[in-house]
Amino acid sequence: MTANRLIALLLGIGTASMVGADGGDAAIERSEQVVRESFAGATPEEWKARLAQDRTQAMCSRYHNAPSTDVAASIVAEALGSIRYPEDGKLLGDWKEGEKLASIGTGGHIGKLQPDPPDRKRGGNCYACHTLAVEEVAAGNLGPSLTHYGKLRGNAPETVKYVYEKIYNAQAYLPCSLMPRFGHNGWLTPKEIADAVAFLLDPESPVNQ
Amino acid sequence: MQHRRRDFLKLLSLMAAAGLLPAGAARAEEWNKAAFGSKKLDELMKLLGAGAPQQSDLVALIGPEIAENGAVVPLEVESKLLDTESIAILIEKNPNILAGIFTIPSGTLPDIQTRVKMAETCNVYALATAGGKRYFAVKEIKVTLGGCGG
Amino acid sequence: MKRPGTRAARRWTAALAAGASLILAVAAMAQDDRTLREIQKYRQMLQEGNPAELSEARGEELWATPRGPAKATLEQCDLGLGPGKLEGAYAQLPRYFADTGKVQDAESRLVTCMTTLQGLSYADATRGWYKANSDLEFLVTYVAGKSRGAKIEVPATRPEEADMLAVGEALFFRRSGPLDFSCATCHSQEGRRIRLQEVPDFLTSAGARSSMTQWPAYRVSQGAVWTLERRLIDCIRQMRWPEPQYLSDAVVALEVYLQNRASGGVMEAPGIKR
Amino acid sequence: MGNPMKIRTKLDGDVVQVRVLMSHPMETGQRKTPEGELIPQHFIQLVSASYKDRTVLSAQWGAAISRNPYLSFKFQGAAKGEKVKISWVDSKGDSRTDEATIE
Repeated sequence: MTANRLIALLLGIGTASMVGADGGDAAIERSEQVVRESFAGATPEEWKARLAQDRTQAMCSRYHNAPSTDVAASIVAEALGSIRYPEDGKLLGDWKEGEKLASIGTGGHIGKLQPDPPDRKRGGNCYACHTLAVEEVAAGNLGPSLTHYGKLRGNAPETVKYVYEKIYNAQAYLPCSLMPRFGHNGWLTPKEIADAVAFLLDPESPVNQ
Repeated sequence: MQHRRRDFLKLLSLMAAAGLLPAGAARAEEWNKAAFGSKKLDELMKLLGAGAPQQSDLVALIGPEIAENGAVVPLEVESKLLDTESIAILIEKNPNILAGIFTIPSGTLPDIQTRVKMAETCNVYALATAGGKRYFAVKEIKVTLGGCGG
Repeated sequence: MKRPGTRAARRWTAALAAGASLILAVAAMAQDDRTLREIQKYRQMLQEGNPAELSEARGEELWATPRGPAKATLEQCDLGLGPGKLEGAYAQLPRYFADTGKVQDAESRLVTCMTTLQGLSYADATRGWYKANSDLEFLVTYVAGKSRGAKIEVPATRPEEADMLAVGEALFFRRSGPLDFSCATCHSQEGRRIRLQEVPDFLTSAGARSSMTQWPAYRVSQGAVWTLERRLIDCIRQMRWPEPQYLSDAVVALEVYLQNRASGGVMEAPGIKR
Repeated sequence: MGNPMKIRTKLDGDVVQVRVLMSHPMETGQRKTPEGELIPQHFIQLVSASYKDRTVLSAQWGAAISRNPYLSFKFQGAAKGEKVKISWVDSKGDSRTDEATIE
């Protein structure tokens, strides 16, 4: 890694076309050109914004989710700095609301073929990737099982904080984690994240039965 | 499930005891509008049944325990009862309970396969008529939520 | 030997806790296995009669029906192995076509034939491509069926194809949008599922083959055959991106990447999927 | 009317298994278009199968039979080279008959 590149990384101004020392630059530049052409019909600003990559996305793409130590450290630092907390400071919300969010997989679809109504509830869709309550058999396994999460770990303040931060921006703990940065990207609100935390940690939650 | 099964049995016996139904309701020539429009199991049985129904191992309802999509749930019904005259498929929690009635003439084996839509997880009944009597098999089929789109 | 009982008790508690979580884990696995077994049974029962065969039959009819201003059939369409040579052609797509100067997949190429041979407009040729019972659904299903038993062979050795392969790989890993998704998010680990739906690992040839040999496929949730373009464009929609244009290079490049990895797999399409 | 069925037969001794795929939307009347309009009910109500002059199966269906219906049944006394004929009538009065030679 050259000094310039390192500086660019640390300053957080690296873009996809600036990084990469192993001949991948050309392919990425070419693929970005293809994206511009193939998605030319995506004219609304919000649609264009969804195609634009932030620095973390560009890095994780460029390095196939296996960043070097330096890049990883810069991603973690940026992620930790991004976390915001609920205004009332309550990180442990209502597990019943969290349970609903865990099941909802719709909301936020755009495009011309099958968009969601703009006001459609956006869920966390946790069950798509994680086993949570034992009785829900239709649970995915892209992420680890979270069954009995609170029962096994308790709900001490530091645990609550960790779980909140992990959901808010998973890359604060695992750079290029496959998990969406729910809070950072504004997909879920801090309050919704607190509800999801409760679904995982509340002793009453079906996750801990 | 046991509980439901008993209710169903009780219901069928009640209907039969009351002599509410003509035999051979499944004539192919005319579509049984009332039966297909029926939204309640008891009402449907009034429209369909004759003879004391009983759960029987001689009726096999073969299907998956879990269907990936409720729009297409494959089912096979095979009756080992002599002279099976008809086979009906009932889906307890569908808006209309009766899915289909198959009339089996002599020379045709009482072994049919089809695919049905299920609105939600529930019991599915295969009801066979043989010698004027009704026998059934029941199976709970779970309809699961789908992939990334929820 | 002070308070030996306590230490022993502690050890026991730990052992019991470990045992309990082991039992829980084993129970969860058993439940998992049973669920997957039943899903497998569900799919096997569907294999018996795949409604895609209906689309295939209609595609066969369309293929040989004179249509468009030129009142021509598609029987002289060149899908890469020469005019009218259908057997095994689908399994070798996408590929570079000199007459258009483009790397094309089956549906892109069919649209070329419909516009050049039959004189149809692009709009007429692609009408309703995203809906059930479109001409392209039927034609693609028919053409894919003509590769049953053929091995997928997309080496992407021509420079134009190699370029698309590199683009396809970059796109496969390209993360963006409000959920940070790329194709690799769901398709780069073995044995994974979204809910109960297996998501093949496209980084292994076995995973790529398991999927690519099945498309186009009848989707029971849609009551229609979906082509590979339709499938990929919907994946992108599910990623919460806007849709790429139909037949665009982004879609074809992803197909080149996937077909290249699936090469050697034996085509079974049209398949049947959730 | 309607599109052709796909009929497959498999003879084992004198028992033939007939597998049929029918092309039909089987609309329940409860589905909506993406624009929010209700799609009218439209489904196959009556099905019959005959072999020579003999009815070998008849069925009444509701809208709960899946789209593009699949049906499999078996009957005795079939011979290779003979034909089996399948017909359906739907809720709009449309109908369709196809036949297949037993193989």
